[in-house]
Amino acid sequence: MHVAPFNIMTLFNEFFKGIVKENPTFRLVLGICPTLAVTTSLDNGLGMGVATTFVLVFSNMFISIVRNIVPKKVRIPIFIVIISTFVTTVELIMAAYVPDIHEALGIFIPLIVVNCIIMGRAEAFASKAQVLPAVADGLGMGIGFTMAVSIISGVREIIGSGTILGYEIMFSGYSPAVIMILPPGAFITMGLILCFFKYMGNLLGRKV
Amino acid sequence: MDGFWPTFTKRTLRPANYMQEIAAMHTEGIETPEKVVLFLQDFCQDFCVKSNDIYEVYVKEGERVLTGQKIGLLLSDSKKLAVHSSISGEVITLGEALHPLGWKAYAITIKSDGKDERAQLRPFEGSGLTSSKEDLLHFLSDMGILIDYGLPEQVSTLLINVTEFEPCFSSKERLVVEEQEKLAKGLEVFLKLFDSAINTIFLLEKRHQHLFSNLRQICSVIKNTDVQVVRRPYPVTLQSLLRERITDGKKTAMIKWPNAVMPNAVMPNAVMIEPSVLVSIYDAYYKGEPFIRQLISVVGSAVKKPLNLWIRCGTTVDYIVDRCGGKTTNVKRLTMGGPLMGVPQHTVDVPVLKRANGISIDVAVLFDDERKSRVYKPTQCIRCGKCVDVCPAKITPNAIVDLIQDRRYEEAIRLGLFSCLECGLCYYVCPSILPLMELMKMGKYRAVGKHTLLTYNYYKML
Amino acid sequence: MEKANLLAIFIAVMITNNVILSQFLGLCAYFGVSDSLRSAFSMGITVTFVIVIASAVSWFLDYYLLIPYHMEFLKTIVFILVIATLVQLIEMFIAKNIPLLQRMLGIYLPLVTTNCAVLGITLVNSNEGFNFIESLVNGLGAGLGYMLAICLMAGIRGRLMFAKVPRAMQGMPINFLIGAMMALAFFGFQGFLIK
Amino acid sequence: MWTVLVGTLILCGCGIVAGVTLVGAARVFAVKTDERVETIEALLPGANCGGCGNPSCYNYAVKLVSGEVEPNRCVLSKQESLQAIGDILGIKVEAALRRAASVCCLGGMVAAKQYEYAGMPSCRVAVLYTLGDRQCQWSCLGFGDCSKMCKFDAIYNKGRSIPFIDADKCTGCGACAAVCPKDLIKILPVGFPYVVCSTKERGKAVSKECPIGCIHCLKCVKGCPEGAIKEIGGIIKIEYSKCIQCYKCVEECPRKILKVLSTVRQEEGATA
Amino acid sequence: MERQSRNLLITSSPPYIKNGETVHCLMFDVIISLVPAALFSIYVFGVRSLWIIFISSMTAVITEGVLQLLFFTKEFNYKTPILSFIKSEDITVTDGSALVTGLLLAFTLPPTVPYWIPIVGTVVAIALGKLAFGGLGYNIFNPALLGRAFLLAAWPVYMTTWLATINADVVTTATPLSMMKEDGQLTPIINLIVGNVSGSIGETSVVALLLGAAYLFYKRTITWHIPVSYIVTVFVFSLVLGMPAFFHVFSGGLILGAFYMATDVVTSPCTPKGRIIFGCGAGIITILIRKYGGYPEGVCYAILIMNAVAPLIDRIKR
Repeated sequence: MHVAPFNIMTLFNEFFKGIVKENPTFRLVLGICPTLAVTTSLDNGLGMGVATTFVLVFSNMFISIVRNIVPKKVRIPIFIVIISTFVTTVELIMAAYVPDIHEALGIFIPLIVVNCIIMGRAEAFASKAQVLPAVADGLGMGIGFTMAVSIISGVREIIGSGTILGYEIMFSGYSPAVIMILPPGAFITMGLILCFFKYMGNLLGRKV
Repeated sequence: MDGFWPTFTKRTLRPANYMQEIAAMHTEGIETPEKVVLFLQDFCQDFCVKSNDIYEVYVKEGERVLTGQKIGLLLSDSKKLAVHSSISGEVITLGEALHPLGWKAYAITIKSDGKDERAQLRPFEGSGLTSSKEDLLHFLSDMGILIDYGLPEQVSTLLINVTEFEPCFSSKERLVVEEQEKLAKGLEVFLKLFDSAINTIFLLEKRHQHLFSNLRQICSVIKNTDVQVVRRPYPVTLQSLLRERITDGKKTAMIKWPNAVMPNAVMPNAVMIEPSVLVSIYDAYYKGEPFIRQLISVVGSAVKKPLNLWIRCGTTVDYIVDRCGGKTTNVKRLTMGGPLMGVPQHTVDVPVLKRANGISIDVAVLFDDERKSRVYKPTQCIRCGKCVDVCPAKITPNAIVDLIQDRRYEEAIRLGLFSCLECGLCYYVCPSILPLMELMKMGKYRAVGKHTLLTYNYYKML
Repeated sequence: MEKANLLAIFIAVMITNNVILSQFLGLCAYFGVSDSLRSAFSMGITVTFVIVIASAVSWFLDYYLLIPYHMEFLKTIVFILVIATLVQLIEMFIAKNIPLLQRMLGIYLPLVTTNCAVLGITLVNSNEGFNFIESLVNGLGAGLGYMLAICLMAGIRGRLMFAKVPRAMQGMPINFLIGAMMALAFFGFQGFLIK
Repeated sequence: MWTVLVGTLILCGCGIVAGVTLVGAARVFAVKTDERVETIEALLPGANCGGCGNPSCYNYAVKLVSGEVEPNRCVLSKQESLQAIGDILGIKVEAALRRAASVCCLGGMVAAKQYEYAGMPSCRVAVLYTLGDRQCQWSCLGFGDCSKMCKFDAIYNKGRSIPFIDADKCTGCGACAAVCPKDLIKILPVGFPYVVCSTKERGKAVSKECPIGCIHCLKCVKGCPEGAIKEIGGIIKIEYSKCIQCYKCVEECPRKILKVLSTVRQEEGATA
Repeated sequence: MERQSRNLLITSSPPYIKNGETVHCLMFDVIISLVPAALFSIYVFGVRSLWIIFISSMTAVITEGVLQLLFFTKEFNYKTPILSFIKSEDITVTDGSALVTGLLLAFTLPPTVPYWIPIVGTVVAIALGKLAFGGLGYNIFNPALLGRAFLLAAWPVYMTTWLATINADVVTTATPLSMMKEDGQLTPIINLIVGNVSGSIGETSVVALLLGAAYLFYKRTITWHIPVSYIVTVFVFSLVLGMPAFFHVFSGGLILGAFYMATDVVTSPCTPKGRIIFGCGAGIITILIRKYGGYPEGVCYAILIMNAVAPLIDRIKR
């Protein structure tokens, strides 16, 4: 089984690959439910991203720690329990300190449990790697996810309500396209951004 | 830019009877051609191109033959069919020649001596055969007329297809008008093949109402016979489909039955024949004349005037072109069998397709010049469903073609690929100009197995 | 009154606030499994089945265990445990007793574990304070809405198989656009039955 | 304190109940499955190319486990993964010859026409009419049905031409060969000579149809020191088990019809 | 080598005759049939509606042309765009389908919208609704209706401000359907038929629309299945639910939708039975939305939903 050797360069690699090369949202298209559901405004998106990153880092860490004592057959239930513990923690923290974001995200905070990114990283990486790489991976993936969510929510907020983080930024007389903060807008934004990434990928791939 | 700007004319879903003038044309006989090519490996146009491998030759190169002399025998599993010389003259070559259906096949080429001397005629009466079914069948196949479904025991209905599917032919119409007597007597003989009294139905198109009285007269002579006026003409390929159901149960498992094709007429055990077969049967039974002549229609823009012609079997096309006042160099497209379902030819040296089988097609020859043989460029399907509306077999050509292009033949068969009659109407109406019928044909070969086409091919490339 | 309320819940969760098109639950499987009508239908049935059972079981746990002891913050963990166990159980049961169904649903059952629709609906049931019958109806409506959306998607993707979709649009981007358009079409039901 | 205790109790209770139920259920509903299939499937490339004769990699893995087929049937796998599969199955794996597709037609659009084809630009359709518009029955029709099949971009047409095969990218999966209506594409071992013409005619009959076709002079047959080349039924066949790669036949051929199948891109032939 | 002295015949697939109908014909037939309704709207709502129709159709054609040039031509040369536009075989903007989409979209807009609304709507309709799927023949949803649904969701205020007809005294008013929904006020049937009511540009006059539809039936561009089953279902179902049936048939965009939108060949089922199911489904959804939904008008959404169902109908009923 592949075990990443302890090396500062590999750590950086694990960290950065999640941001660009294997960006969980744009490249692997994982965990789309929260990505689409909560990105009606940038602060919601950021909140979701930070919460997911927190869960990712800690669950990766713990799973990596317990990876050798967990029997193979029951690993998934145990991973889920570990993840949901951290999710509950995050939920309680958010309810205490940022209640309005907690309110806005609604059931999508507990639903971080079933976010494919976290389960996927736990299964594909953390259960096979040492603690530090696993943390680096979780952090990278989390930041990649946060970036993706911020981009989507930024676009949706600018077009859909003409604001960014609540400040008016569009020219006067701009009438916001309400559809962008409604469900179809989420699908359209995501589809077009994915299309853009794929188009750029094709373009770059052809040159190389 | 034809078809670019809209015109206010109404678009038809079926080709109108273009070239009306040929309908009034009386049939003409053709004098003996200089040479005829008679195949000993014959094919019938069917779902697949089939050939018989075994044949017997009764003549040698350089030998002199008489008109109507038996010169060979075609054999396949259980069927045999005699081939007769259609002119008198000298056998010049024995060997491969190009068959109108595209392959090279073993043929006898006879050069005419211009005398047209007849061999002895052998009508049924004097042949010493008993009047049993087997003997009659044997007699007919010896005369070059093949009843392809053998001894039709299960057949309960006989359909005689007087409808003209191809838009520009009128040979059947002329046959009914001019040879009414022969039709009636030929039918009488044909019915002797069946054990019990069976129903005979003449299928007549609405636009051919004027033939109704002629057919009624035939009906008054023969029992259990009726004329039915139908809305749509039936393509000749429906015959093969019906025959397939009688003779080969296994193969028909692949065919989704076009139950809506003929609302009243399709019974489980119906077979269909062309009226011209009855005329040939009359000639053979009463006069003893073997199958050596056939009626064809010649139309097209490269021909000076359209004609209905009686020709000798095996006449080559270039002779007919000359006879109809055309120039072979003007011919840009040659089709054997009409503008909807014909077989494209790539040279004018081929003989006219022989209508030897009881089920085969009525032949017409279509010449086009450069102007008429323009090719449209296909665009993509817009799913207008016009092909579905016109399809006589009630299948969905657009969906099937999609599946074929995706190589999902199983699903295509489930949607009724094999009940496609290859009538060409889908292409006729398609606004996207997709060659639907061509693709269906390709799909049939590929669905049966990649090498079907090649194994039926004379060259046997495998 | 009671019946009208149930109908309103059912219609709301099935069509007006369709679980996929408006609540964004269970999108991974929605895009992943909708490539053929057969598998989409199987997935729809599986999800419906699991959601209904999970709604029932989680309602009992919620009502008799968590609420009396004020342990609502443990909802997430308990519910996901229940769902994971349930899916495993169903899978084993089907594998043993109904092999035909197993062949049809086999690969989709594990997918249901991580399907947010199941957990989402149980959480909604609990948050909204639905009673037992309401929970069941909510679960059934959600499952059927899921099935509706995924079957429509499968039909559309079956047709798209023959389309010349531009290269950059192929795969996920076009799926998202179809999702957008279906969501747009389902907008027509907004305010449905609400008087 | 009370909260922590109750919470822990509830969680443990749930966990224990769930665990016990699952263990019990696993006992009751035990069904035997072979784990090796999954492991082997993970080792296979997962391209589902069909090169091994199975519809998908999964089916191939099932057959491997049941011992019906040899592991070296997979043309895409690297040697290491083949070895790993062999280790799992406990059998020894021999290296497979690297194979690539090659079009066995040299003339193509150079061959004389017999009619103007104006139908659908697809080989499979064009072949319905007298096996295509060329006089030579064994000529490539060049509409590129095969290149549309390739999953690896290894085969492509330039307009209407004989397809070019990039043997580097070619995996020898045979998708192109399956679609060719004339069977002109063959999957042959790389580094061996092969005959780039499929005609069964000989001598003048060939020259009339195609100026560069094989005229069956049989110099290659005579020139082969191992007797690996034979003419069977009008086709020149090379027995690759006997071939020692001396390339004498390639030198002997007066029309340069025998070529060596190399991993270098085949040079571009004549186009229409 | 190729030029031989022998006369080479041309060989292609057997049907050698065609009824001469092409995609251009179908599309231009639709355009011709839309002319009476367009003229009527210009007469009733003034030049403004002419401008909206013009902007919308021009944007549609330009969008389709530019996008096809950029993304659909195989060898696009940036230096000579016009040359590659003419030379390319992949550009099908001349088939008139974009024009139809633009026209139909304009027909569904209120005459009061600002001029940028049709531009945005048409770009969305053509780019997302049609070209993203690969162009004409592959789109799943009717592009024009998609554009309208997008606009209605994005800018509901602009999309629901209506202009009164020239005969009325007031400038802005409500459509018959919203008057019905909000106040229960019935508009006289004769006004609905002639078109003396407020509404979208092209949907008001039943007479003008039926005139165009008659032309389409004469040319066999559309079949009877969808319009008849749609309208009959709306009539019967509204009677069943106790609503004024004639009012519902003639009001709103039902006639426009039934004859021009639902019959869009690409997005409707291609078998007769399937078309009838399609029409019935659309009719039921229309009435359900009008009776129970939040919107006064349901034709647009009903057809869009049935568009999504059409592939399934095709799968089952072929």
